[in-house]
Amino acid sequence: MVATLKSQYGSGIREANTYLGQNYMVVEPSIVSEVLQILRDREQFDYCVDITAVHYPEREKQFDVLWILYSFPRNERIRVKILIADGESVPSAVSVWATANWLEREVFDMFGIRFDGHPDLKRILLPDGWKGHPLRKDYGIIQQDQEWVKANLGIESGQ
Amino acid sequence: MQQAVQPGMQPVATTFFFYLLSGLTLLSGVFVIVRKNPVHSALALIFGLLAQAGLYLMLYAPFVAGVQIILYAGGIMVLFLFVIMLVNLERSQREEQFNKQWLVGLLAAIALGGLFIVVYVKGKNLFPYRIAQPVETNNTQQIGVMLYGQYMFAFEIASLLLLVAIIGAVVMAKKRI
Amino acid sequence: MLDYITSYLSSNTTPGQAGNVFWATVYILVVFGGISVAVMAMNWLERKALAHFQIRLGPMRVGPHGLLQPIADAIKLMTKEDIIPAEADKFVFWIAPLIILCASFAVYIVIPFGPTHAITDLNIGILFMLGVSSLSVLGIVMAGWASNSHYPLIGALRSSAQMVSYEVAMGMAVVSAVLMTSLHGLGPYGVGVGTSGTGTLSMIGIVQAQQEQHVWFLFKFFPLGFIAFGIFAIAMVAETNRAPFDLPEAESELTAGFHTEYSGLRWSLFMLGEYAAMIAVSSIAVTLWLGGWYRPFPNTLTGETWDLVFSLFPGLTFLGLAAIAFVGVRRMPKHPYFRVQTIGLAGFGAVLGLIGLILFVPPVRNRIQDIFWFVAKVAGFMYLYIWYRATFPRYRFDQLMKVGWKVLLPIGIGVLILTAILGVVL
Amino acid sequence: MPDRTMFDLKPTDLKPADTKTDEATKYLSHLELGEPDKTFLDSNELIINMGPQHPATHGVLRVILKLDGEKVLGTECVIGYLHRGVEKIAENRTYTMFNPYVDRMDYVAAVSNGLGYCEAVEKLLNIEAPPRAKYIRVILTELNRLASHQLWLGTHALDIGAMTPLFYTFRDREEILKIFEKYCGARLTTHAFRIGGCQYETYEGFERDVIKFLDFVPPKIDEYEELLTTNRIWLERTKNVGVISRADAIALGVTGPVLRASGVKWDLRKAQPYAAYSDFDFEIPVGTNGDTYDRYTVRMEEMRQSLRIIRQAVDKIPEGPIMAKVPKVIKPPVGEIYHSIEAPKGELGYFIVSDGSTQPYRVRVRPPSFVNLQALGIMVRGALVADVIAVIGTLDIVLGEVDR
Repeated sequence: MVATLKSQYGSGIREANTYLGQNYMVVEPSIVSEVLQILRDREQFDYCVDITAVHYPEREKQFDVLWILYSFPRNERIRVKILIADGESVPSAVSVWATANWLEREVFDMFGIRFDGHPDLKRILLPDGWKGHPLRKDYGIIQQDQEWVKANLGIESGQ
Repeated sequence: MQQAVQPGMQPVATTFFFYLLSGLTLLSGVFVIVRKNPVHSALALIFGLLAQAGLYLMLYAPFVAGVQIILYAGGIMVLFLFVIMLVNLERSQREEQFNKQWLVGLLAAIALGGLFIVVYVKGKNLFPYRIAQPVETNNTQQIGVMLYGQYMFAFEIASLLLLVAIIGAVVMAKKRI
Repeated sequence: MLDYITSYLSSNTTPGQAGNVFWATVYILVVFGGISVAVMAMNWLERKALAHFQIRLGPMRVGPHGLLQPIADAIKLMTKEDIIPAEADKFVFWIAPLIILCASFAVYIVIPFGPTHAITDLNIGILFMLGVSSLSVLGIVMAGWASNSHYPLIGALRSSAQMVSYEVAMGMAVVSAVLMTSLHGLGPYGVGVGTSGTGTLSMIGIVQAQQEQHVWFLFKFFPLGFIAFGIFAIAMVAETNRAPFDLPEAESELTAGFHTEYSGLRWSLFMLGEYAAMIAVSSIAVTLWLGGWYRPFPNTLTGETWDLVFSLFPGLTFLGLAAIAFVGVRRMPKHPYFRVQTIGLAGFGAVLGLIGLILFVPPVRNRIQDIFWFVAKVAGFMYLYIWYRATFPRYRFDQLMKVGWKVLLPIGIGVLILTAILGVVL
Repeated sequence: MPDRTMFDLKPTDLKPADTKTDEATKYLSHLELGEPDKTFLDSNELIINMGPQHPATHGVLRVILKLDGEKVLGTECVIGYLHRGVEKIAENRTYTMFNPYVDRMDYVAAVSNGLGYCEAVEKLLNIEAPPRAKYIRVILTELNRLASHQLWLGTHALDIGAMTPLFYTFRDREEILKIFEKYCGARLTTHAFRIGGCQYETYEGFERDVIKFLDFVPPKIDEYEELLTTNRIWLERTKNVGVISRADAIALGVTGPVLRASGVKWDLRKAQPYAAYSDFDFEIPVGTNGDTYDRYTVRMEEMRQSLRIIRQAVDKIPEGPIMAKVPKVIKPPVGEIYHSIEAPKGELGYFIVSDGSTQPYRVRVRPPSFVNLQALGIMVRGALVADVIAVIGTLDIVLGEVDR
């Protein structure tokens, strides 16, 4: 399966191997939407288990965005990973899997990665007016958005 | 007043009740007009109708009293209240209703009163002067027999008319025809 | 004055008929007092029975086995603050519970507890009952409107729509029962056009018709009477917003329906009205289909011995209750804290035993006979209400209307037509 | 004098405390809402706020409903009221210290959360729990699944109006919680497992209690069935309510009983067996048309299957150590893995990235309730308000897991 993809995109597929029995693929951000489309249609990965991101502040491509996919017919899992810099946006996978809607909203809420093409990209867990994206490494563990807390809850935040 | 014991009503202090009930009817009639809030006037109307049912009982017509309560107070007035509550009465539209033409109203009332008095005086013999006699047989059965016996035809037409009304209502409220 | 009072005692007609104002007021007070006590007892029974259905104990703390719980509730409701919402319509808000209360209590004027034990015997008994029960819809609509907020208004509209539609089904069932009164054959299928050829609307007349025909209307033309009774039973549950049809105060959707904004005494008026309506409607079902105040099998098991046996029933039931109370006393834990409760329960048991004994005294026994049988049958219905509440989930509003209009009404009309045909043909 | 009636309320003039309507309309603006049916007397639609503290929303979930009279045009779920930032905390705790946090997410099925996390870290460390530990883990997880389904049944039936099942289910659930309490001291958030196996040896009466429980429960489950399965009103309230087709279910990533009720025969315990599930045989109940009634029957059948598993596990439990050789300080090699188990609500996944230090670099939890709740919008469009409550109940969501 990896061979066919490699033949089609050549350098687009950076790396594809398995770690502890779980195969994953690192892909160029530019071609990620077609790869996802192909994976779903041709390779029958019809269930998008999860979309998440990891933040590596020291690298210049700061964010890893991951799609964890599973195929019912083949009972197989695969992880597609792309590396993007801060501020770059990622093509949204809502057209491919409907479940991506809330998952991408959460990644945006927590990391600030914009997904273009997403029908309604706004915060899902944190209140709308909240400033800052908590799961970034530079966001302190006890840090809170002081103004929002003062404005809406009218209390001096505990921290 | 004779103390005839018979299956129907037993007259008890009729005069007092008569004046009480007719007074109540008049009072609620006035209230219907005077009240600003439509719901209050509907309630007054209901109260008036119930008082009228009492009057029918006085005339030994229990069936008509029962029907009066069911149909008027129970059925029609509930729909009145439904309509009043659901249809959104703009505040403004309700204000102008009390245009201040007391004078014209008074004149009309006097004319109408005069007319009544004239009719009453002229046709004295038309109104039989005797206290309503308790009906011998059971009044409800009589009505039943008459309704389905002699006036069968009229009864059928009336039911047809109602059917038409029901279908009309359904068509109006039906969402997708 | 005195002979005016005693004269009534000889004439065996209802006080209303005999035009005796004094006895009529006495009866009214007795019936209304009795109903309020019955409502309190019903409240206790409902909480305990519902609890035992759900493998829990129910109120145990206030008085032995929670016997004083209804009183405690009543006091709590009296003393609670009576809030009237800000923009609410004072007059309509104040009068709504009264209308419901009057409507449900007015039905008792017509209900016959015995051949002479009814406040009056209107010859349009059933018609009056149907009319007055439709008045309580007004109360509900006004309560919803006066609370001036979304949810009560929606709740009120829903429950009034429900009551109006189930009244129609109830009317059909009642008419088919009244139709049976005009027949005069003996036994379930016997029929013969009697002298007057027309039935009666008066409740006492209906019960006597069942007596003359030696059959409860429940078993008249076997399936028909039963189906009509079934329709009435379902419609009456819906009429009082209970059990599977308690949609208006469905907590999960519209918080608490039309009496959301009420509190304290006013709210308890609603509850009083609801329970009174429940007792009223089930006593009408008993009068129409289960042979009012007659003991079971009055005609087949006649004769002196049977009369004696059946007449012992009231005394036996009260003695049975006393026995249960004493079993409770013995099983009460010996801890000093429970001493007051054991004494209370023992006293209550003694009172019940005493009543049981009194009921064995012959003169009392004959007089109490018919009232006891009537109340026993109504109590059976009350238990049914609680049973429904424990088992059935709630209907959705459109399903509720569907059952009302598309199921009960056609069957009701069908039964009516069939009864008429059978009455003429047989 | 209340001069406006309910239907003429334009969204703007609702009392602010009632609904933050401008905010609500902003929420709903993007949804492609069905147009209210144009009737002869057109009633405009109404925005109702099934607020965070509504009696039937299983915790702090706010659903904004756009209604046309009784029909639901569109819904918007506002969540996040119970967000505690578990994933952020994970990055500042060592692997073992984070273990108790995992129980607090889906507090109804805490044992399976713990199992998922411990197995994920074991996979990262490339170590294997000893067989006896695996069997104990399977027994406790299946007991927990039973308890979670019982709690679901009780509250679901209560929402639809049947009061009695709640008390039956909670009485039986009490037995399970007793066993947990005897084993690991806690009833709900048990923290029963450790990385590498189980912390405690089973207390000496453990098998006897579990067997006694296995004989005690089956007639009880029949009791629930007796009350509900053939209850006409229950059927009417659940048949083809909140239907979700097979294709929609897969597209929406719905998992667990909700997916199986739509006809997808997929259960992680069979598809990718973990923790000794391969040694037991049990069926996977599957529904046909994916409505609330099918989800009910699927979950009831799952309760019975869990009992079968526990019985086999108790019979074949091997002797031996209960804790694998785990280094004192857990420092997994650099790398990332994704491991998921079949929690009572659906597929619960852990994506752990380790950078070689004692603290995980990133822990991503894939919560089944969060994803299942997304399907609420599709299931409820065009239904009535009463059905919204039934559907929230049948999705079996726990807000602790949705908000993390």
